[in-house]
Amino acid sequence: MAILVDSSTRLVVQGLTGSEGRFHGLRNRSHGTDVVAGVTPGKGGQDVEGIPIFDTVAEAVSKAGANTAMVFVPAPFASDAMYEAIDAGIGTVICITEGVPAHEMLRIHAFIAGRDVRLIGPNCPGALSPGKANVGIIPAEIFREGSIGLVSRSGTLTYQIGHELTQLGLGNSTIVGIGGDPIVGSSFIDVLALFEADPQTEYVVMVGEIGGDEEEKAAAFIESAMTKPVVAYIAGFTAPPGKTMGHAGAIISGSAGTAQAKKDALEARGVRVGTTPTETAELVAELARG
Amino acid sequence: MAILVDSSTRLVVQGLTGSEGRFHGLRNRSHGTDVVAGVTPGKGGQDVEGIPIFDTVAEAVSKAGANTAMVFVPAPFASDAMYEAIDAGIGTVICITEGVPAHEMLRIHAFIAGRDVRLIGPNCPGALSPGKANVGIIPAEIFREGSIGLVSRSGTLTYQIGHELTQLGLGNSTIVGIGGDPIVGSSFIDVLALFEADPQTEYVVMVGEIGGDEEEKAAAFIESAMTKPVVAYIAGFTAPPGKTMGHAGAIISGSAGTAQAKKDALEARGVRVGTTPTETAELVAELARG
Amino acid sequence: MCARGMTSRGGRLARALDLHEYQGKELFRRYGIPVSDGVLATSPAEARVAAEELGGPVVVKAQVLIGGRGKAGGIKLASSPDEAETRAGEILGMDIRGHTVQKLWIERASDIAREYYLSLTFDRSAKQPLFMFTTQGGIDIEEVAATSPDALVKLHVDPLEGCHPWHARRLVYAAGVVDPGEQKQIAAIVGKLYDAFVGADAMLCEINPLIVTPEGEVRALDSKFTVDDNALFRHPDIAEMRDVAGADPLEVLAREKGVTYVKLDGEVGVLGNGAGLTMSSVDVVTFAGGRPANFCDLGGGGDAQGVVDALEVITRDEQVRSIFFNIFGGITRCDEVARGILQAVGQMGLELPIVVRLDGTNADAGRRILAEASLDNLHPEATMLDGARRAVELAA
Amino acid sequence: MCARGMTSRGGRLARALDLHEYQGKELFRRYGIPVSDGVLATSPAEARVAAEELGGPVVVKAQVLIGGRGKAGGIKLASSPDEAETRAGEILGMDIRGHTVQKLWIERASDIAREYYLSLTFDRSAKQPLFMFTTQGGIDIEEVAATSPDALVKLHVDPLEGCHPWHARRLVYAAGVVDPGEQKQIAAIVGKLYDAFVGADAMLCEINPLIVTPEGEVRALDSKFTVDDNALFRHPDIAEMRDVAGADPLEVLAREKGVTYVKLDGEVGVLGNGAGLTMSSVDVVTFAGGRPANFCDLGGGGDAQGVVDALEVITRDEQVRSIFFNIFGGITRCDEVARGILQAVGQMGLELPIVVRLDGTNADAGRRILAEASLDNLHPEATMLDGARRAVELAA
Repeated sequence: MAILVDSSTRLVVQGLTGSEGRFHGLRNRSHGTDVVAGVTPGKGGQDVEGIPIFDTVAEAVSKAGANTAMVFVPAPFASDAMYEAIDAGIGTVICITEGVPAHEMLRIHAFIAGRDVRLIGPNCPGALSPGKANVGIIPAEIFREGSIGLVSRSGTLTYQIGHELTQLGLGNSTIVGIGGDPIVGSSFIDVLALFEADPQTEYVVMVGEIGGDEEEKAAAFIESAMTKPVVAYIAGFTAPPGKTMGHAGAIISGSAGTAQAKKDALEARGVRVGTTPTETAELVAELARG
Repeated sequence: MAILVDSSTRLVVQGLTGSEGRFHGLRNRSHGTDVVAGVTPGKGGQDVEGIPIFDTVAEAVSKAGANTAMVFVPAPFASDAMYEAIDAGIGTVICITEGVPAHEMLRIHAFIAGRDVRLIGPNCPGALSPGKANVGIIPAEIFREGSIGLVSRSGTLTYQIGHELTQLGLGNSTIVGIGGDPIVGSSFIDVLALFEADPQTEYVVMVGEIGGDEEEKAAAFIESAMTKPVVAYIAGFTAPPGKTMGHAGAIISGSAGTAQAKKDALEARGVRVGTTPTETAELVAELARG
Repeated sequence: MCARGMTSRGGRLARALDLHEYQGKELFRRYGIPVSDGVLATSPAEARVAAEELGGPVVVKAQVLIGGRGKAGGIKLASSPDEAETRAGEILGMDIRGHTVQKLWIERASDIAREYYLSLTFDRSAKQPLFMFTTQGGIDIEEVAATSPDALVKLHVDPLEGCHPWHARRLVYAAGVVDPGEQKQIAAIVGKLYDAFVGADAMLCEINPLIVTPEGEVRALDSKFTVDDNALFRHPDIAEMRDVAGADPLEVLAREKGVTYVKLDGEVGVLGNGAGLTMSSVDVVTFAGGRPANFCDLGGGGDAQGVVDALEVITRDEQVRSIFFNIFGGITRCDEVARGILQAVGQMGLELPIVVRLDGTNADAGRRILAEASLDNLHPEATMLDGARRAVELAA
Repeated sequence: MCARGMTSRGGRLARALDLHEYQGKELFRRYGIPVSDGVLATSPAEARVAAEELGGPVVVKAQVLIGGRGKAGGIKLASSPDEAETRAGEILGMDIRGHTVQKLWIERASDIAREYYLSLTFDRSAKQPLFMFTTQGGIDIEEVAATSPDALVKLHVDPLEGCHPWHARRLVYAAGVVDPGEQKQIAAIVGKLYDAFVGADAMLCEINPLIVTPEGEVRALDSKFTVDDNALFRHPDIAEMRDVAGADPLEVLAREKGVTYVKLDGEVGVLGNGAGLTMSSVDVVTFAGGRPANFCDLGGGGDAQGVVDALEVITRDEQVRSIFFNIFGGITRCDEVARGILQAVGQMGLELPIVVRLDGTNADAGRRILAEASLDNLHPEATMLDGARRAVELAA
């Protein structure tokens, strides 16, 4: 099973002919991902090492059966690419591009509400289901297949924790980087719900950071809606307190946004929280050992 | 039962202090409608013959328990009033105002998609469930309670047909004028589905007009999704053929838009169509007599 | 009668403002859509001056709100100011399917390598704007739709998402535009057409043909631009574009009086309240063997003065032999209508037979008022069907 | 360190451009929000000229990107140009919570009858803009939220619906503004604030206080305006407002070099790739008993030159006694990082101990490169935890 990406993923890479798109698209393919198409306007008819290029996502859907899109186009064009993928009927859109204006994401988020599409990112490392499919820039070689779902706002910190899990002989169902931008397509809660419903996933690790109140919301969700054990890690314990978004920000979230506040909120709901990546991996190992 | 408006309706009238709003609001109340509030910005605290006036719909909801809104404000302010009612959590919004720009209705229609709200109108006579509630400008005195659902794009033509039914001793569950503007909140199909689900309704009369292809779409819906018999009337049989919206219009709808084309489409799906209001009422009477 | 005018909007007829080619192009220009230079002329002399100003060959184009100008001889090339003057003289005053040519658009002639078609309109069913684009432009687009449906690319725009670059790409690639320069120019025009459509509250923006010159430049060679009447309150500049001179004088009078009126060809004047009921009244008069002289809708209000105004419009048509008043009161009060009828008959000295059917709000009072007046030419009837029949008899 | 700078955006730190009061007011003015007239001054003499130009009493306001200016004595009334010059002399150069005052905003003094609060910001959870409005303005709004939550009206705006007049009405009526003139002015300001928020890609637009003068005029007396860094590419004019002079010189250097750097107070320089990993590295150094000297994120790429630049920034801080390099290669290739370290050490003659932990993409190659160089001050470690501990030891 796994979530978001698996052996049924038929990937179209928007921006496959760019240098980064090409590098990671081919790397994803070499990890077993079924990369069925690339989209670059004006380059329809070409190919990238056998992967056909189309001018539009609609063509990639109708002619190559794409069901998942990875957006690798520059930030000023990324929201257009997301809309194009959504309107073409793509079910899972994963936007790697960083630097997408937040107001554009606000509108896209409102636009997809009620539509049958899942958006991951932007500014995220993507999703990897070891042994099945990798969509994004997560280095697949440091992960192994297993029963632990991993969801994170961070990129390299995710690799770090995955690596620590691997060192302890543990593997992952799916690793999902949701991105740390103010407005992202899917939140912790969205991904936790997917893990809860996924038969392969037995435990979940959630990797949060200071700022915002997504971890606090996730804590409430875990208590009310999850049966699977969750272990959390929060980065930024030693960051001095300060304002996140002026006074208004703190009032909105009703949270200090500090790592300690997040840890407290999670522990109050029965979620164990590691203070270092190493400790976090050990907590998971304890659970896994029973 | 009945649909849209009934004895559970708690109506707020947006624009109750205007002359038309007052006239029809009070008339609706005299027909038994539970008119719980009016909204006129700046007149909060006043009352109209005992009906409290609030500054905002949100107040009418929180303080008077309004669940249905009737919009009676001038056209340039009508879409704002509709958004206000929708955002305040009103479940049924009935916009009587005529002259609302079509582009505003396009946006509102897209906005309510997926939201739990039903919008009737604009530029419509409203909805009347005889003996229960009347929201709008339909003259309640010419209708009687019964088992016939009536849905129409027209105003006075609806009264004519309702009157003819009454003359034949037949009554109505609910009479709904959906409005004839290019973009309305609820289409024939939306209302037909409500009648299909309503236990009180045994037969349905649909009153259409030349132009567009809503009647043709309704015909397909009736065949595929309705068990209750439907009789239709189409106005405009003798209108000469012509363009509805330039060439583009005809291409879009794939329909000539003529009354005859609509009649043919309906009859092909087993719907009997009267050529005059009188004949239409007689067709219903035949059905009702078994 | 144009059936477009007969599409009801619930209470009243749907009205949209059709703009002349030159007016639509003015709006195109405002929104950055490339058009050819041109000058308006209302006389052969003006056409000559315009051609001199523009320099080089020009096209003299009749400005009428009806299709088929070209086939009817309303569009002609002129290679010199002399010739422009001559052609203008030929076209001015010409009758094109019932429309008299009163204005000409003198435009710099364009060399045409290719003709495309681009439009943006309301899809009433989908409740979304719809782009249509094909490289088979210049001809009747309904024919393209019928004979090569695959060549006509259709694409909806979610009004909340708005028009994005991908919409334009989808149109040009799906239609098979291959030249990158054309792709780029058309993509820009797609975005600007959407801006114009939304910005001007249009119901239809059509460019046919959208031409490509031998130099690869893309331009709108014609325009069909229709604006939502309901939104004119925020576009006073566009509202002023209404061509009153080119319209039927009775319809202009009706508009001034605030009455919705469409002239037909028969003898029975038909007056109702509400578009649907009036349309139905026209039908019933026809089914009763009569020929309706008009469609006249009092609208939602219908006070005494409105009735007087409507009767004034209807009776200006000398073909009218009888009048059928079909009123079902809702907002409209039948006593007011009755008073209006008496007032009009008194003021105008009307002798035409008037059949009156009143029902709904204050119907009894209305009937009483008419009965008390006991005028010879007033014929009350109890039902719509009987009223129509009687009016037909009286017109015979 | 400002924790705002420590909010990661996945790959890199969230950066938003905070504008000075005078810059925010310039944007307010552009969008039609009423503000008082004022002039920027950077010397007492300029302050005098400004006060003369403005006429009458003025307020001399320190322009620093930190709250609490008033309490710190950074805002003073001056009744004459003389006094303005004196006050300016007092305020310029003042240190307000770590920020040195380099600019003054000399503004015409306002009589104040009432002080309100109005803001529009991102609600990250709801993923919608959020208005907050209260008639209890002028003071710390967090206190209002804590002590009289009902007085603070909150209202989300659906970004696709946009801001409509009803939003403004809801705010003013729910907050209990009773004067119709105020209601009208505030309603207009609400709409314009939304325009400014969307138009300038703001993350926060705050007016505290929004004043009512004794004459009933409503004006923004202060501004807090924060713009999304990611959107600056389409606002070059706003991008130019960035106050480089007022910022930490190391952070300015880092920005020039394209490195994300936040100065801290300790001795262990911390350098990672990715904001989350770097933040975690700072934590681990602290838990290992050390004090981090900085947060420095190489970012997603991390080529050799980027490593050199980052080391240049870090080592400018003379408190630094050891450096912890914590790299988990993804896009970043560890061999490139290793090459960058060697290059920097060579170019800069670095003698500080550098602990290097490499994992992920090309980690073996990177470790080999470092081992072959066999420099005395390079200390490879296999894990993040061991690396942090070693760096702490070496700084002791």
